Amino acid sequence: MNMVAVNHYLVLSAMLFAIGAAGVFVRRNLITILLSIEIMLNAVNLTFVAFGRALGSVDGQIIVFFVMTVAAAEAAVGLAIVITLFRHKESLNPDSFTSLKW
Amino acid sequence: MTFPILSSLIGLPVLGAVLLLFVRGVDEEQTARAARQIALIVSVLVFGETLLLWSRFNPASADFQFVERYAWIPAFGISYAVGVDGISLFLLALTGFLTPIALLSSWESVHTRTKAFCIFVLLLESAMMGVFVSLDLFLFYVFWDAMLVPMYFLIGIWGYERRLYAAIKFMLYTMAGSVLMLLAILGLAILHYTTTGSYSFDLLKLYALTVPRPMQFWFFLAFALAFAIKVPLFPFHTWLPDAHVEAPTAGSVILAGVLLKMGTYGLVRFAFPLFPLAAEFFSPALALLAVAGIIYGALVAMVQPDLKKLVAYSSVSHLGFVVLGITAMNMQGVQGAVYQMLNHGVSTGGLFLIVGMLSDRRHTRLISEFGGLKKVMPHLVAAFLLVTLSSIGLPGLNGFVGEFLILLGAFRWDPRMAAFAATGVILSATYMLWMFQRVNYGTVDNEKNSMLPDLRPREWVVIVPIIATAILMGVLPNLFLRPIEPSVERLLNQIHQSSTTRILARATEPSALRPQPSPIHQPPATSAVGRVLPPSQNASADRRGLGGGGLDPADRRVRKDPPYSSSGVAR
Amino acid sequence: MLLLIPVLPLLGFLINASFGRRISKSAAGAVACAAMVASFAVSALEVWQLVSLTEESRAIVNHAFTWIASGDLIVGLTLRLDPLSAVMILVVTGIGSLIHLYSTAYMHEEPEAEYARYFSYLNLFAAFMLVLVLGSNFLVMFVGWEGVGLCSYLLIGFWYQKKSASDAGKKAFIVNRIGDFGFILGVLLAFVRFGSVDFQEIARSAATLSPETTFGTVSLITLLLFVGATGKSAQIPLFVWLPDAMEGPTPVSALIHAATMVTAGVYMIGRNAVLFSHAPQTLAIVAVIGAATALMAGTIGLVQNDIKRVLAYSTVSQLGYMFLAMGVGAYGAGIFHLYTHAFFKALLFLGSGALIHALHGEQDLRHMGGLKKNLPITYWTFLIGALAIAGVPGLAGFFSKDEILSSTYFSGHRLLWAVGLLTALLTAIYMFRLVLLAFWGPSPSASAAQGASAAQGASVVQGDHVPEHPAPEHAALQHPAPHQAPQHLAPSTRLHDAPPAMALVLIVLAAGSVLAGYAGLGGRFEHFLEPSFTAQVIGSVRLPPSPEASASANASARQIDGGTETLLTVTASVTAILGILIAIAYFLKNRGAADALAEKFAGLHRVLLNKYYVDEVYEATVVEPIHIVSRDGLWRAIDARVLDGAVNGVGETVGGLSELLRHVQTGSVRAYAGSLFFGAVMILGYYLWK
Amino acid sequence: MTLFYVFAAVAVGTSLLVIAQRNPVYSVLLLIASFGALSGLYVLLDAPFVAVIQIIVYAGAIMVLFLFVVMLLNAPHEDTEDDLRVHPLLRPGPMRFGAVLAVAFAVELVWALTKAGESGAFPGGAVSSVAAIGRSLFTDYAFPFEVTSVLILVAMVGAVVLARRSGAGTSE
Amino acid sequence: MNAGALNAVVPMACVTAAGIAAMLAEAFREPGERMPIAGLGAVGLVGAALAAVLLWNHNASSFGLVTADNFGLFVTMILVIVGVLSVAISGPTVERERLPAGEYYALLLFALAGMMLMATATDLLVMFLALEVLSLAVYVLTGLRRDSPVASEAAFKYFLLGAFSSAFFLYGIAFTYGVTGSTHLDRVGSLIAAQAMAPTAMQRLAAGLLLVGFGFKVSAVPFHMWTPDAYEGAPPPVTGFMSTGVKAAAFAAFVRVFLSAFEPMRADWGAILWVVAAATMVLGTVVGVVQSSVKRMLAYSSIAHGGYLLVALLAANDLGKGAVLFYLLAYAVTNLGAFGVIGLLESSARQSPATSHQPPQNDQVRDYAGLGHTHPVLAGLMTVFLLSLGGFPPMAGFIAKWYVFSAAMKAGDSGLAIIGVLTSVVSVFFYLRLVVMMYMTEGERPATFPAVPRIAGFALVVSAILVFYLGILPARVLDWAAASISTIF
Repeated sequence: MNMVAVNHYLVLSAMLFAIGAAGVFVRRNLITILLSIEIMLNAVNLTFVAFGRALGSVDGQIIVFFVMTVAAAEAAVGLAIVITLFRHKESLNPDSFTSLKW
Repeated sequence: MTFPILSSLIGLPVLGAVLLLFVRGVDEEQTARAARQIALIVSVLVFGETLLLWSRFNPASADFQFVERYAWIPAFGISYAVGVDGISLFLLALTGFLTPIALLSSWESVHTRTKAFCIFVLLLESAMMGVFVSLDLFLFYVFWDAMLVPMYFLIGIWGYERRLYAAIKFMLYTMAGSVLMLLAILGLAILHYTTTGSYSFDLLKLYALTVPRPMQFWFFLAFALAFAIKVPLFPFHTWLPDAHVEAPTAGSVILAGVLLKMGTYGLVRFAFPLFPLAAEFFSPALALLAVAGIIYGALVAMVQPDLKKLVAYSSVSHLGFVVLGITAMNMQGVQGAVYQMLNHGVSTGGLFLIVGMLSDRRHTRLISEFGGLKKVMPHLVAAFLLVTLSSIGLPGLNGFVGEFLILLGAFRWDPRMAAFAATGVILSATYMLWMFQRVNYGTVDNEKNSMLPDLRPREWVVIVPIIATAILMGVLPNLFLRPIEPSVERLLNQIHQSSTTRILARATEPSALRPQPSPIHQPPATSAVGRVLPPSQNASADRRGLGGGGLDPADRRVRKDPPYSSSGVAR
Repeated sequence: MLLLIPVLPLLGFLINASFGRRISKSAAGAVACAAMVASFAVSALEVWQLVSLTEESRAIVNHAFTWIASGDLIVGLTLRLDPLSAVMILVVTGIGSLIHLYSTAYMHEEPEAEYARYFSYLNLFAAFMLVLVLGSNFLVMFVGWEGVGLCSYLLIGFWYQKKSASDAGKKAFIVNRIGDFGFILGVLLAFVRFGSVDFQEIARSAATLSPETTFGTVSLITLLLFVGATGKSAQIPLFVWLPDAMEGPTPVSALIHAATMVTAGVYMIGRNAVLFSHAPQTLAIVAVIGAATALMAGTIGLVQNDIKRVLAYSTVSQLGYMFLAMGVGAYGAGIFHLYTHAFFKALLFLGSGALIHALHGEQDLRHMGGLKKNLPITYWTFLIGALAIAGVPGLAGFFSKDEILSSTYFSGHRLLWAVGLLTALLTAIYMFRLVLLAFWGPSPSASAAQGASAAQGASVVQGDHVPEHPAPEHAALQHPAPHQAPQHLAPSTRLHDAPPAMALVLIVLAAGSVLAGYAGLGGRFEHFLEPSFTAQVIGSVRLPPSPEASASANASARQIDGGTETLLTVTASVTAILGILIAIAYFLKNRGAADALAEKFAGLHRVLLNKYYVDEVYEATVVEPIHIVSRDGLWRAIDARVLDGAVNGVGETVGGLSELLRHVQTGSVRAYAGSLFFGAVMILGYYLWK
Repeated sequence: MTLFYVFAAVAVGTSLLVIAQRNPVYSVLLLIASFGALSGLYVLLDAPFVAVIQIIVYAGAIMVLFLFVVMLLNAPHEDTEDDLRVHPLLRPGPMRFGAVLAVAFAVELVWALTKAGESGAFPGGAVSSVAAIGRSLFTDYAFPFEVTSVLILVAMVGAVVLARRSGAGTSE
Repeated sequence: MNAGALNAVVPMACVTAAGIAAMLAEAFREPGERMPIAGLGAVGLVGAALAAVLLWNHNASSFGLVTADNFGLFVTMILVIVGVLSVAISGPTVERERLPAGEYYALLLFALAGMMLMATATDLLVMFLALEVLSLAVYVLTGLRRDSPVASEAAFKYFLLGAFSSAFFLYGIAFTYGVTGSTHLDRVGSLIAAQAMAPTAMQRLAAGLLLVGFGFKVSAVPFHMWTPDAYEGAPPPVTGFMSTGVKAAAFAAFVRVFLSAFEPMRADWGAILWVVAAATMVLGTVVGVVQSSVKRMLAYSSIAHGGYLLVALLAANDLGKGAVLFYLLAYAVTNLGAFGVIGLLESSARQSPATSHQPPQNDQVRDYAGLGHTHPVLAGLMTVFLLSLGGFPPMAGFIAKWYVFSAAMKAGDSGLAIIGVLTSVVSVFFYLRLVVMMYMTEGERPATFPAVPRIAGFALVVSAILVFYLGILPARVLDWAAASISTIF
């Protein structure tokens, strides 16, 4: 019934992963960068599910469940850090935080 | 269980240093005084122990004596193995001898952080002792590296103006050389593992190892680099003038007197016997560098305006002799080299002491600042003269015996090397006497020099032992040479046997075994290319001190095997 | 017992060196003299013993202890007395004692500490010299060899506050070291070749060889040894130090730089006669160098104005004679001349010392004259010395010179003989120029002030005869007004002849200069020495001397042709007398002629006055270049720039790289992520490409 | 089949728009759309449970959190005037470099994945019942499940500690 | 499931429990009441240590996901030491910076639990979760000085890059799962071994992406760039903690994954790691040379030390694995000591807005001038730690480096060994710069350093003693290290 091969899903997830990775670079907004990382995690989730389906096991789906937990935790901590950061400089531009260098 | 005398040589200074940590007087001054006295007592005790060691040393035996061996890191075959043979015996005594003198020499000139100073000197002594008694390569390396730290502090804290530069240069330069040696040591241990199934850093076991030829070359280079920097062999010497000049007197004395010997000692103890084939291959190049160093050091010393620098460059020149003797790899060469190590320790140590006395008085080391000192300080100048003469190798004083033996050894190997090296005899007289003249003769032109005090009692105590030793070693060299000889003999046997057997094993054509008379005035080629693979016994026979070049073969009588080539101590 | 001979002076040295400052001058002098005299006594005793031995076993060996033993090199501190060293120790201790005695008076104006120092050095010298001649092997000899060099250095630079003196001392030492360079190499080669450094063993080994027809190992050994001899005995090309050595006190010049130390080279060749006999090529070189040195030094001596320098060049010249003798194989003749020369040259130097002493430091001949009346003892003894050295028949120099010349002639080196003869002529001329200028003619006291200023002027122009300042002058140096020296020449100053100690010595030496030559009558001297020039006895078995060696050794003894022999003797005598006459003609009768001659050959005169510019040439070709290359080339360029630059360069490179790389760390988190991502892309790229 | 492409196109398109947006609010909303498309894909992959929690947890909870923070911070639009002050390496050039890297990365992955010629088709029996997942989660994966509790605890503590108002969090 | 099945997780359970207890203690604390919260942590850590000792040689396994083999237990012990020392040296900083003590210690303990889990996990998923636990905790610890913009920036950078790299790591797990159908290292290993001859592209992707993830955690070049910034911004005890603890956990997992599961593919990743290791050593030391901030300098030094560990890992022989363990231990003791000294010296960094861009005081190398006079003991301890880091005998650092280079030599990789020894010479330069400052330079101003609290001082002395112990009598520890690797590889 489903004629789409695993590879298609994998390619799709690869593209999503790359888009997420690119997002870290092209945007100068901390929130968007965090979102990009969420895209990357989702791309990985897709891979897991696709592999799980291909392997005929539930492990893939369960791993996705854990990944989502991790993503949530990361988001929580990340956003908290963004908030503290914002309090110091009223800016969400990552490039305005460069006092640590060299 | 007998008293572990060698361990106590290492341990006693450390104990002294630890004791010093807890010395605390009412005020700075009292602390300093107590620290000095304790350190002096400890170092004198250590010296006494070295003398005891000497008296109990069996001079007829070639083997390591007073050996102590405890497993340290058994999984890697690392043991705490110490022992002493004729080669190291006197280096220990020298270390023990110079340390109290160095301490005394700084009795008044070091007035800041005296306690720390004493601690570092004692730690340094311990490490130096360790280097000379180690029979385990790992242990050796530990002491070798550990010794850098106290020396670094001695230069860096109590040195002169550019002390930081000098200290760091000393440290990094020496380290850079020695780390590669560490790798070579590791390589040896691993080779031992692959051939026997167990790791070992034990020198005697590694001696017995057959190291493949290419490996020998790399390992030898690594060892030789480390030692060449330490010696220092031209052109690796540039750390030395800086370190010498900037170090406090005690530092210079120990640096020149003992530390430099570690390089040459390393060559004799490790680099050559461990890698005989490579040693054979590289020794002409080393000798060339040594000879270059003899001449170069002397020439550069000649034009130095700074007394300490002059002495430092003279060290380059003198140590060149030592290396030359070692590369000759025959009895006189090596024995002379060992002897010259001691001489240099005494003479150059003495020179640094004298220079230290002058700079303590005048706070300058520039030759041009002095002049006419003989009028002002006749005793000091007399001492200066004797030390100078000892340094330039006047017969009857210590320097001559070593230099002559080295030249003889080198001459038997390659007369041309000896001829060039002998020019050092001329040059050393030139620069030393010129310096001596400018400092001590003439009229007192500089007002500041006119009221300088002559030798103080403490300085008498410092300089008299040096001079007495110089004379003793010049008049009764056999006292020292006799215990050295069996060990050198064993060493030479080891090197030549292993290289000869391997050469024989490799040489398949019978022609290679036929001894070929060397043509008159045509010594065996000494260029690296020419001596790549000495194909015949002839070449190795030459190395055994049978007199290579310049001789017609008619007179077989004197070319019969010298005693040390026929029967050796079975290992 | 033999050991006592050098040890006694050594004891003297130790006493004076340790306590010299605390004892009186007379005590110090007494100690030194006593040590020497005792040594002389022991020497005499030992020699007496030696002579009483049979001719075959005439050697006394005293092995003290094994000095150096390393493998097959075993060197004992062994002293050996044989005829050759017997002659030498007698000369050294005998003349040495006399000069010690002389010095007690000569150096009397020195302060106590300096006085003791002087005598301690002198004693030390004697000790080393005795070690040199008694040493039975090269190394022990070398101890003495270098030791006397050291003492020479110390004594030349005795007045260390004077730069010229300390310069001269240093120069002497360094030039000697150049010779030692050859000497050591020679010893090394000898050891490698013969397996020993012992003279006897080497001689025995060498005796079995046939002389080298081509330049072989033995030739090389001997040549290298000879290089050492040229240094010690001031031969071409290493003679330059000896004239400068006159900076030392005059007795030192007499002892070290005339009678004993400088002859060490000759002695060394004599000691190794067997070896040298096997190297005819080297012998030829020795002879040529000797003759050339003799001639050259004679020509220079002709025009020098400093009395001590004339004597110094004369010494060089006479040493050349000795080498000529050695070179033609007439070892006995050479040693004979050494022995006679010791007397008359010591006499001449001490005489000149008395002269200088009397004149309070004046050494310039041009400011002397007419002194024979004021200084009769000095004059007469000096005259005897001059006659002796000139080779006037009946005096010591005649016998030995005649031996040398005839040996040279008979050895077939006719040209060398001619040169020798010419040198003899020159010797007579310059010696009598000296005598005449100093003791005859008008006294310059009337124009002393002018003379002083002229001396200054001359020194500026010629730079070679700066008035030297021996003892009295030196004493003045230590007082506030050092530069008033010329005033001592004021006419009011009383001239007084040598004090008794000095006079006595002069007289003894004068007697010696007359009589010493008779020891050689009938070849007795050579015959006595002969065993030393052949491979020696071991026990009672005597190796046959190699025919060539004995042939050359006996060359002079054998009466090849009695007529020719006589003719040669006559020629030599005539030459000596001719020389004296020429000197009288030019320097007594017609001084203007001499000056005119100098004018006429102004160029030559200048060259001679400046000693062929040898010092200048050495300075320009060796000393300066080495100095410049060392300072600007090796030290400042190679050491500081290249080698140290490379070392520091490594550090700087690391530092620079560090500075460069740290700026990659921009602080921007996106750049950091970029780095991470880049790493990921590269890793995957590598993986997939692979 | 078609659905796959539709969902895929939506996912890629919205994701691209997420990173193309200057306004973070739009980005968040677009990302929710993207997650919806993913959820559809999960359904296609016989993973309805994941599809549901994707909507509930991800889109519903996490994204709302984001939105909340955006609102809280009154997130400004990306400011461009900062560009002038920053280091040359941070100018658009490096940004493009990042994009290029991303493209390269995608190309590498896609090349590797397509080259790997593994069986394209999915095997038959899909195990996707919630019961199976639940059973597995609380037996085989019980321990990881417990670990996540610590994880969440840490995140909670961390978020609280960090985001607390200044001065309130001191030990006093 | 019997009770024994839980054995393997007991150490981390102890630590977690301690963390929770610390949190609760803080929550129920009356304002102003002093409470030994750090002591609670210490108790938990001691419990973990006891558990580890009891589990030694038992090879206990829980859930099939966590295996308390000797390897893991050795790392656990290292982590316990790291934990104890970190707790001990944290006191002054926590007090001075007025950090929330309960949360601070709780997070520290949670991070430790995560690290222990990471070291003992035999399943990639668990490993990932553990990684996240420790990472999140450390991110927060880094940014705990909320009023310091520098700390927030550091936390943010660390977090962002960490999350970014986690994605790569996770993606790697995904491919591993896809290739092998499991996240269990055993099964992954056996499947990869079956295809070792011709690894598929996906296998390679998996290995490569995992390398990126680990590379980040061990701060290998070019994944290192967060390190200096995060280390500089974090409070010194935290820096010490993460430079040692995180590194230990990450390397343990790294070794476990790459030397067991992915071992068959070593030919592939070996070459990559070679370059990475070389670059890491070189860059870490070279850039360290010009640093003027002490913490930053030690951060670069930490990068370099990561490089040496990579060398050991790359050698992949018995020596290499043992070397990793020993090195981690030696480095942990030494570096924590150094950061302890720094923490004691760093004066309050509370800044007014005007000075908010200034780095913390007493962090510059020149601030240490004259320390040898004013605080001889602290300076002496610091010297010991620095010399150990530089690899001088007879200190732990020397033995550690020696072990690493033996491994490399045994593996025939003299190239890396040469780079390693040469860079360690260069590194000596910058360690010595600090020594020069302390002893050979006079301070411009009278250095005012706070007094040393007893516990922290004691911890430093203990560290120094350990440094010497490991340097002089390493045999026993070396044997343990060797024994612990033999159980799993």
